[in-house]
Amino acid sequence: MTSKIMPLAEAVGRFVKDGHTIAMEGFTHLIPFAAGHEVIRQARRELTLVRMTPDIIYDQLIGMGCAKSLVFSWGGNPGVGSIHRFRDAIENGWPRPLAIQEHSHADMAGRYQAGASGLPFSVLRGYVGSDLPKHNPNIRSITCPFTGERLAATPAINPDVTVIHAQKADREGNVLIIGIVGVQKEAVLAAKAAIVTVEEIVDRLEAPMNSCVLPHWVLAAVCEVPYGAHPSYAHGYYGRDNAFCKAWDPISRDRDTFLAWMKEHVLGTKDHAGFLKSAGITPIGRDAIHG
Amino acid sequence: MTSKIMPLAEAVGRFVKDGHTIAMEGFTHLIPFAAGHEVIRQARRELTLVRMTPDIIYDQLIGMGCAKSLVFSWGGNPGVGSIHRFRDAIENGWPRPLAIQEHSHADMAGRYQAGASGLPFSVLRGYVGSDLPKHNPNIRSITCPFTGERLAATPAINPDVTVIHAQKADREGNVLIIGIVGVQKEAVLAAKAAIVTVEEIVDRLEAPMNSCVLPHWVLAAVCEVPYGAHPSYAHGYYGRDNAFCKAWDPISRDRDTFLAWMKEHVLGTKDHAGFLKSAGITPIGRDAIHG
Amino acid sequence: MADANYTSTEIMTIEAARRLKNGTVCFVGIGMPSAAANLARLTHAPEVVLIYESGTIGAKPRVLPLSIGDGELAEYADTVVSVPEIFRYWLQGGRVDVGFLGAAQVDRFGNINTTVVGNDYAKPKVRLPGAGGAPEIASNAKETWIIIKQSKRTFVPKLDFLTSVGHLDGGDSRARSGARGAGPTAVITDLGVLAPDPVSRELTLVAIHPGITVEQAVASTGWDLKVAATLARTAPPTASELETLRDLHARTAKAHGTLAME
Amino acid sequence: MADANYTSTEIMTIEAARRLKNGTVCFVGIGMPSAAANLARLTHAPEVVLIYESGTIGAKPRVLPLSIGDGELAEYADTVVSVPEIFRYWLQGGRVDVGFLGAAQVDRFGNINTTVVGNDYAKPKVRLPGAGGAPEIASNAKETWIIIKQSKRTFVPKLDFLTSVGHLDGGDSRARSGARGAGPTAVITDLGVLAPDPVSRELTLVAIHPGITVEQAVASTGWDLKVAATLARTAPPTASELETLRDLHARTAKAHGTLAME
Repeated sequence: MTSKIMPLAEAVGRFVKDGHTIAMEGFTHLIPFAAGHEVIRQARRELTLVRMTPDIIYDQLIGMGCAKSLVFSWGGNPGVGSIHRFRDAIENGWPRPLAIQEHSHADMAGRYQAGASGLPFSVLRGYVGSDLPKHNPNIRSITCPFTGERLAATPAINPDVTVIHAQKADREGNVLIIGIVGVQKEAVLAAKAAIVTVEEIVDRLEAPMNSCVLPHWVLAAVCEVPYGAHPSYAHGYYGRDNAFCKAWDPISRDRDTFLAWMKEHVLGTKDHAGFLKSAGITPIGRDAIHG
Repeated sequence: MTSKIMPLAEAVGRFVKDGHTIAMEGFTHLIPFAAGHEVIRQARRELTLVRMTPDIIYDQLIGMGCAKSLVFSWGGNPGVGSIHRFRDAIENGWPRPLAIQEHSHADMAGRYQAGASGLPFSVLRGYVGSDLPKHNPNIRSITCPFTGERLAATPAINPDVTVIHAQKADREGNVLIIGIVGVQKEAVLAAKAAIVTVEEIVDRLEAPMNSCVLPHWVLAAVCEVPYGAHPSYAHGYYGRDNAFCKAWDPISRDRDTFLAWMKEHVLGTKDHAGFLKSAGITPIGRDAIHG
Repeated sequence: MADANYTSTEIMTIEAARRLKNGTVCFVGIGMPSAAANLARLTHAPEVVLIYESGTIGAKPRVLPLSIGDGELAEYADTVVSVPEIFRYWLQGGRVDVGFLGAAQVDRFGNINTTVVGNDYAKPKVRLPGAGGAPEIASNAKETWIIIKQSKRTFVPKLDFLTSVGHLDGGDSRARSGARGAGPTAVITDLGVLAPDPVSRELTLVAIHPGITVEQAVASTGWDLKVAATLARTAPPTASELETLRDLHARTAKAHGTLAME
Repeated sequence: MADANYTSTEIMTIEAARRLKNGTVCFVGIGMPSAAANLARLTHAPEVVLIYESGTIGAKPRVLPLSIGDGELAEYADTVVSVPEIFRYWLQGGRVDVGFLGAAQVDRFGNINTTVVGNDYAKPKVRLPGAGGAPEIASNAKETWIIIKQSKRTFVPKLDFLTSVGHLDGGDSRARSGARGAGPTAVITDLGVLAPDPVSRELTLVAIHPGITVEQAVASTGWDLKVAATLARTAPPTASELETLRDLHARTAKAHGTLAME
């Protein structure tokens, strides 16, 4: 079998195409920042971006004009405030109008589950009394054939490509995720192709028996990208860079400041190591933290 | 808070009532044999028994007349052959007629999931072309509100009591399951009350972060019953007693032999330790096996 | 603030914490709900069960999480499950006693807006973060509590957007809607506590914090606020409550101020 | 058996094993499918991915499991997931290349009965174990293989009960039914191999094992068996195949004969 292990630039180049539906997942933990930057570097356009919690990386993708639409359930910079490029796109259509399809977390999680499960739709007890269904034609209802109850139904999500970050992979490309696992397994299994960036590639995965493992044969590409989740965190490797998250707020408030920062640190560098160096980021190493 | 830790006889006495719907789960691993014996000892009647894989313990419950009906997807003595009391009940109505509601594994698993999820029904791509829906009015169909596809729909399972066996609990009653976890978490969370027998109660659970843990507050009772899964196995504690499973075949073929065996070893003993001694069973201790 | 010994945020957090009983299963929103829930755990309710939507069950963070998915939550949890599981098996499965929420706006029936400010959804004046877990917390927990600073900006006569259901249009409209649970049973603010009228379900001021007047509460409400016939007065923070809360915030600031694992 | 050097079960198992390609994802039934799949893994297909319905993914048992959920399967798996997950995400999710099944009865279109013998479901002559995972394996795997000893008792003109779908009524009836995947592409027996006719989908004898005659196969079939124009002859077991299979069975017997962890 050909190896799934390849450089990130190659993975994005091969699998992420203009017009694709792309999900980058990671629930505050293990957010695939390095991969998002690579999509920006390779100037993908007309993307439909899917993510439960669009935060800084989606702010950057939106602000750089990669996205035509966004499917989400909560958009913000956790613990800090708004994401300004997201707001500017919705409120003012800059740099281009952004169509939104808005759900709740429970529903987004269920939609990924349906996608992973080969089902066309998901059922939930949700949205009771909420205005969200009025603005989202994908939130419909379904009647239980046994009790007659009406429940919400929404379509499965099956991204063209799902991108996640994980702690480690072995040399075959089997991936282990530890800690807050979010919706990553579902997002990967729902996708037509999945790219996983990892902190390190190891000889033996040493996965506990019932842990979250993604076998290599469900993945399209596995890329070793240390600190690839910065400024989010990788449990057991490094903590979240709260200072960066706070510093992002003023950078992203102003269009020109934002563009200058992205040009210098993302477009102006060739990979994640270059980005970290350019942006003056020194993540806390694994020795300094517990995990 | 009052402790959930109590003797098995007390747990069965308090929570398992005549006429209840009872699920005892464990997918070849961790089958709650000791608890099943206690239900037989306490002579519960008119039970609706639910289990994906009715095997020897359900053979015993059925043969002893505890059950009026059975909801299942595969009935047999794994690696050995038929379960004869189950067959005798279905084929000949002995000791009493047994109504059956028959599903597939995928469906039973989904029905428990719906029960655990607070949903009234489960959806699956199942039973295509099969005769099972003709004989089970609980297998219906539902139409996807997005694609128009027809899929199978079945009602949630919400047992009055679910009974499982696990490796260990801590003194608060938090339970850890390791290895083949089957449908146990779903069966417990779907139930109105759950009884868990465990190999041992320990000071600290030492559960890996993403392992299968059932917190004490979702359980009704936790009972320390060493070798409570015999003749099935408990990963890390003892292996399956294949000799017993093979020996069960001739014991259970004949009604009188079966009754005599049950009277001597189950009805004639007061607890699981007594049963093991009476039946001459010496499970392989944890030192003798890996895992 | 009448008493210089504590802030309005502190009394709000402390009063919310006091209401959490030991052993209660609480689905905790980030921010003020999380501060109150952890204060309860560190004071009178050591066995309160805290669930965060990131999948952490029985979380016992040493410092307050900055995000809903901080490593701190996982590190000291009884177990960590997936996000689909937390919503399906634990919230929708009916395992949550109290859903503890923040809000940008509430109306007189405890309905919540966290979506947009301005009445054109497609072209909002302010785009808020959105629903997150709240719509299903609000409709599946056995009851919900809302913690919010009270002002005419937050306590509005009509929501710009109904994100998460409270008592809907009042009366029995919530029950008829198919929502489960009792809905908002308490709204804890920096001025006092509101609870729904047993019949109309309109939020009624039932307690005020020390040094706060009814007039202040009325003036900080965007509708004609009803006041209970017998109004309770919140007990001032005890020295121990204040010390525990401040220690927690100090530890939190120290941890989050650095790049260390929070 | 024409050749005393191996049994009919051995050639059946070996011929089934040969068909499994390296890297194929195989959802494995217990018994003969498991023996064949593990033989493939121990010979030409070390990277075949074996999934058992007990939730073990990438199982690499050292001895054959006696049950579908032996500890052996978990111990040497890439990962162990729940039973709901294995059916939802992995089988129904479309991740399985080959569903490898046993059967009590098959008909000329590869439909399977594992439910009852006798045509009264409510009062069966013989109550069989039932469906297990087979109905959804048969309708969700990219293709299915059936391994079964061939006789008039097992190869029946009409099933007493259709448990798991094959090519249904032949022709395009399977495709129209909503079943996914190609259905049964091979039925491996102790006499030879059958494959569906490309148009009618009727099972056709395409290969016979060494020493077996077409007449034997016809005589062991409960319908008028079609025979391919060019009939292949199965290659006899190699010494290495036989030795590997027998070693596996010997290890298995040794392990299962004791009370040790199998």
